[in-house]
Amino acid sequence: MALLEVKNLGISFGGLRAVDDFNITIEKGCLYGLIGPNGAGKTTVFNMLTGVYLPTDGSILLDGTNLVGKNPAQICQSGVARTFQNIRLFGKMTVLDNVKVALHNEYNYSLASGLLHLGKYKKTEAAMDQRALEILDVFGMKEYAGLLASNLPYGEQRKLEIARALATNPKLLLLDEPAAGMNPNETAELMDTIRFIRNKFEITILLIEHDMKLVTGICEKLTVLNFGTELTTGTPEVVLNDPEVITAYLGE
Amino acid sequence: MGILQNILEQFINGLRSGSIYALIALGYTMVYGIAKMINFAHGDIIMVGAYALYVGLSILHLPAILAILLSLVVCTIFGVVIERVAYKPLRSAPPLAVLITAIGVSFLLQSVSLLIFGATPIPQESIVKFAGIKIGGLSISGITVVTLIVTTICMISLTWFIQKTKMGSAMRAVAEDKGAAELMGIDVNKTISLTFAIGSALASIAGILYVCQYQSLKPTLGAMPGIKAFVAAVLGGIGSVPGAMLGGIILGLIESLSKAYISTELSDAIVFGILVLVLLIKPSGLLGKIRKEKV
Amino acid sequence: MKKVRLVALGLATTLALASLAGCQSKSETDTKQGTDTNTDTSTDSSANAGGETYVIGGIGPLTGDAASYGISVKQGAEIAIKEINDAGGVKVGDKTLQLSLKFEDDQATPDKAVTAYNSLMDSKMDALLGAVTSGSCLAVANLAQEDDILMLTPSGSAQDITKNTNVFRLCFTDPLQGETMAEHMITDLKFKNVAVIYKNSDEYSTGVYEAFAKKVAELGGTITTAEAFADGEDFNTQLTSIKGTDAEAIFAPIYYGDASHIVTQAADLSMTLPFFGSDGWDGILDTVTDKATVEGATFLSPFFSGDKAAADFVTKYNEAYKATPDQFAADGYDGVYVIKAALEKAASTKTADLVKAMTEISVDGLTGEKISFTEDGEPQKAAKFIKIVNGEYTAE
Amino acid sequence: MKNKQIDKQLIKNLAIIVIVFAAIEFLLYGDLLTRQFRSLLIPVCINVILAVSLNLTTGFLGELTLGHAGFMSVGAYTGALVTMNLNLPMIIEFPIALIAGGLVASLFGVIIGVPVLRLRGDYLAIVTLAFGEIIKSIINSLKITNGAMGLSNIELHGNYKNFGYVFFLTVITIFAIKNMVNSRQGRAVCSIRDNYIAAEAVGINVSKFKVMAFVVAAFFAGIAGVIYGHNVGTLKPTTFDYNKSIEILVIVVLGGMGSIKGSVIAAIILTILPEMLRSADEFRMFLYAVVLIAMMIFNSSQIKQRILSSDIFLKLKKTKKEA
Repeated sequence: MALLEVKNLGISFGGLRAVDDFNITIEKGCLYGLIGPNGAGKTTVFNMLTGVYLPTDGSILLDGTNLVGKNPAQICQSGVARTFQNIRLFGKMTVLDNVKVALHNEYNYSLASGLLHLGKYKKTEAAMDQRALEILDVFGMKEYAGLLASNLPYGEQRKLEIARALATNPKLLLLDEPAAGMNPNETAELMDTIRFIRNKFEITILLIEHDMKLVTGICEKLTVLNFGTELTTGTPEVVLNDPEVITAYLGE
Repeated sequence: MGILQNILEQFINGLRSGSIYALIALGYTMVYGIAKMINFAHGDIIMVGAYALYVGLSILHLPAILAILLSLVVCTIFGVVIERVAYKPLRSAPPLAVLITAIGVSFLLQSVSLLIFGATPIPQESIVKFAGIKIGGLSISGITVVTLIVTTICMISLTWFIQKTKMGSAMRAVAEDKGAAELMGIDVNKTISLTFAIGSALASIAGILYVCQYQSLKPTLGAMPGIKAFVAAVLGGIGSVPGAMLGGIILGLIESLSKAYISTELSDAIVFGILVLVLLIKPSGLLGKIRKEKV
Repeated sequence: MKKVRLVALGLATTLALASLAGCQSKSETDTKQGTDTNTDTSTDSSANAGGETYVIGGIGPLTGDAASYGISVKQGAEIAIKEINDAGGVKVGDKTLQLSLKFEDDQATPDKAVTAYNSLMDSKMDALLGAVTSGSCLAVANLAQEDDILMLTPSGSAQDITKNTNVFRLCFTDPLQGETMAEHMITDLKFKNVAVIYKNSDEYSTGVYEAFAKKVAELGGTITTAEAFADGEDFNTQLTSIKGTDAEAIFAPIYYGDASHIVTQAADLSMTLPFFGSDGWDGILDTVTDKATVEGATFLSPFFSGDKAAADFVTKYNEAYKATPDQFAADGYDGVYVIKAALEKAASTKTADLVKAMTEISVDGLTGEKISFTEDGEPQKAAKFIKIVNGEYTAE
Repeated sequence: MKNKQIDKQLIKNLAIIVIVFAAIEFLLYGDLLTRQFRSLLIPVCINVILAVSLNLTTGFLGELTLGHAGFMSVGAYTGALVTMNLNLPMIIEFPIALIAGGLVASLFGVIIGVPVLRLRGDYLAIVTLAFGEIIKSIINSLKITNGAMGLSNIELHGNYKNFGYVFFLTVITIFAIKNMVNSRQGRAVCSIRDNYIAAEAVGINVSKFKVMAFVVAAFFAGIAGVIYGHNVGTLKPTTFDYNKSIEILVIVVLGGMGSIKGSVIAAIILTILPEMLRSADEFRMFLYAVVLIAMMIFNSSQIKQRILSSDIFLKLKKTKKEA
């Protein structure tokens, strides 16, 4: 069974049909790319998948359970995590705390022990610290743990966002333009990391990206979106040689 | 006297206080809309305007028109100077820091006026000599009519100024994005000064009409109307000029009608309760635009 | 870095304050040393009262919305102190004392009144003339008892203030005013239906109103409507509501600031009902723009600035402060003279003697002739009805 | 290793607390304090509690709150009514009053939590202001609170004679809020402040933690109210108007949003400062206003300086590296 099954997904803003009849099926463990020209509605799809927008019609099934109508926090708890196109870190918190916020639902203790630092507090916090540092280590960011997130360099901020998303222990990870603003070296490094986390954490990844080198380098399957509708779906070689796709990108 | 007439009279009472709230709310909303700060000292600029009128009329014995001019000029200067000295150094500071500074300015103005004029209320005759209109058994006092007209004129010309003039579009640009406006060659400092100048001039008009309506002055006179007008501006949708007018009038009406027909003791609770309800149903006020954050 | 600076600033402030406070009390004691012939070693105030000056403390609002009341009391008291000192001081037993006034601001809030009181204790206060407002009086009354200090409130009118034996008051209580006015309106003037406007956020106004309402009902009258207000200057709604009833008169137990708005707006609404007020109305002629609007209004007041007896005080007050004194000023003035009389009668500065003397004295003051006090701390003096006739206060 | 560090910090903090407490008790029992100072001890503690708790909603949750005095008044009245009606020894009835005051205030925290879910920023600020005014207006017209005349003769369980007790409560409050900020609940609250969309996206139930912040803050404000009532001995509704809320907000902002240490220091300074200015009489308010404005401007210019110095710092670092 596919991990994610999206059927006939559509949304209208006022009279404008932003996304229409969008279908996508992602198998477990797949590294899937969602591409398309600017304004095609890629981020809108992400927003519907994560509950930021409520779709006007269609269904989203994750492992067989419907996600439509759940709020973002609930969707995250059912196993979908994401990063943002415009980075959204908790800027006034440390790098470590950014990750620990994402561990919130996995490690629990009551408000009373939070206020008094008694009971399960010490043990749980220690476990959280350890887990968070483990995740940071994957991204080679362990040394930054004590820094404020807003003081990180740009590339590190993008990586932290991915680390934070991973910390929620997702089945499906949505990456919104992970390589935006990175130089070729950084992008190459990022590609390795993405592949690595897919294997290490056994997750499925759906990403939006404009950098074709990254897309062709790591994606196993692609869907192209244009003017809110699906243009084509297939392997990178097939899709990128499709004349319709080339027209959509380059214009008539 | 019939019940209907009583209701109508209470309605007019509501218009009377509501139109003053509306006028003050205009200034609030204008400064908020453009400089993005809640100018808590706005109510005290009204007080400055009221005292300036009093000085002009009763101490310098100026003719009414010159006293009005004096009040306008004094308030405008106060507005600009306060902005330059107290708010400008904080332009990059968090909004709350500016808010607290505004509260400091409010204390400052009150205490200075207390030092100069004392705490005892000073009586000041109205300069509106218009007797009012009578429709059947109903009478609407002159000052109510004048206040309503002046408020409407202010609202219309303010809307016109912001929408149609070059300075107005500069203001809108600054409101949208200070950085971008600067890159487009707009002098942000000048524009914000102008905003404060206009906002304070509006406060001065409110102060003048306030004196004419209530005929007495004290250093804290601006505090309560200031808060009420702030509520009115939020009710109408802060940042919206017609919203401020609407919010002010509605606030006045609710206040008057709830005092008259529900309970004078609980009228404050009712007014604020309705405000909370309106915001729950329409979180950005009656005419405010919802700004949803782009994800 | 910043935090360190903040801490340093905090420490510096604290130190500066401590040294200030230290200096103050030191110099205070210096002036008193040597002249202290009293052998009483108890820690109460009388221990250092044998010196040259007798410190009267005052507490009242000097800033904030109620500032004018506190300022009036302070200024009235200052005039009395000057008169007494110029005349050579107060003869207590075989000593002659100079009086001095130390007046602290409480912004009419109880918590500030407590710190004001303690600050006065640091200044070696011997007797307290205050507080001006009821809430503050209630907050300091127990402290004054603990410290064994004579407390005389010039204007705190809430019933409970005087329950301690060392506390006296110069003004009428709220209930007394309400009852007196009810009798005057229903029994003397034969009104049947009256309307009330009162300030429900104010303990004084509410206190007078409640007693008034009770008495009116007892006397067979009707209160057509009781309109409350909490704040603000707009009374049109309340007045319009009153207009809709068959009230023959309006009773407004409030202060003159609010009252001036009410009478002005009533005139605007072409209302001709006669107004009746409590002692807070004194001073209203100076705060209305058109004296015709208050014509015929009657209020209760112990003080009448038009009295011959007051002429000298009014002139002095006018010279010093460029204003006509109101009842609060007269209360402050009388308060000082009452304390002086008690000191002379007791021939001692011990609080127990003073408290005893308080019930034995009789003072001819501005707020009443032959003012005396009961053991409960209440004043015995005649109330005056003041009516505004031809734009002047007239004693009825 | 990290745990050891935390423990060290804890021991240091405890040491500071014990020293401060011992010093004040010494001054108090040695009769070395002036009366004015003595009467300021409790107000300082009350303001510290208020400021630290307001910091939770304003500094850590990031929502401007103008109705903190409302929670305080609810606590004050509840506490006062408890001790006035229970004629038990202080040692029993005062804790009951404190808990009751805190709980009822936090109940109001839940009520105000409802609009908090839908509103943000200035709109929320005005709703909290409205909420405070509604509470004041209702207390003013209720029989049980004795309306405008208020309550008087409340037993003075919270005055300087019981300073140890109040000091203990203050320390508890500071620790509780500080602990909360360093717990999963506190991190959730801070993440909402920094970016509520991202907070939602990592599975934080934003509504729950917003309300939780208000409830916890209200609880401690309620406790501060109970102490207030039992220190002054009288209560009237007008004490808890929006000016009181602003007064607390000023402390929080001046101390630095999200800085508990700052709140404590600012609460001490701003409680003592107006009293220091007593001798200035009519000029006191004027001076207070000038000092307030100057401090705000100075604070932000210091931030500027810090950015400047950090630039130099960076350059220095760079040159070092190059060398």
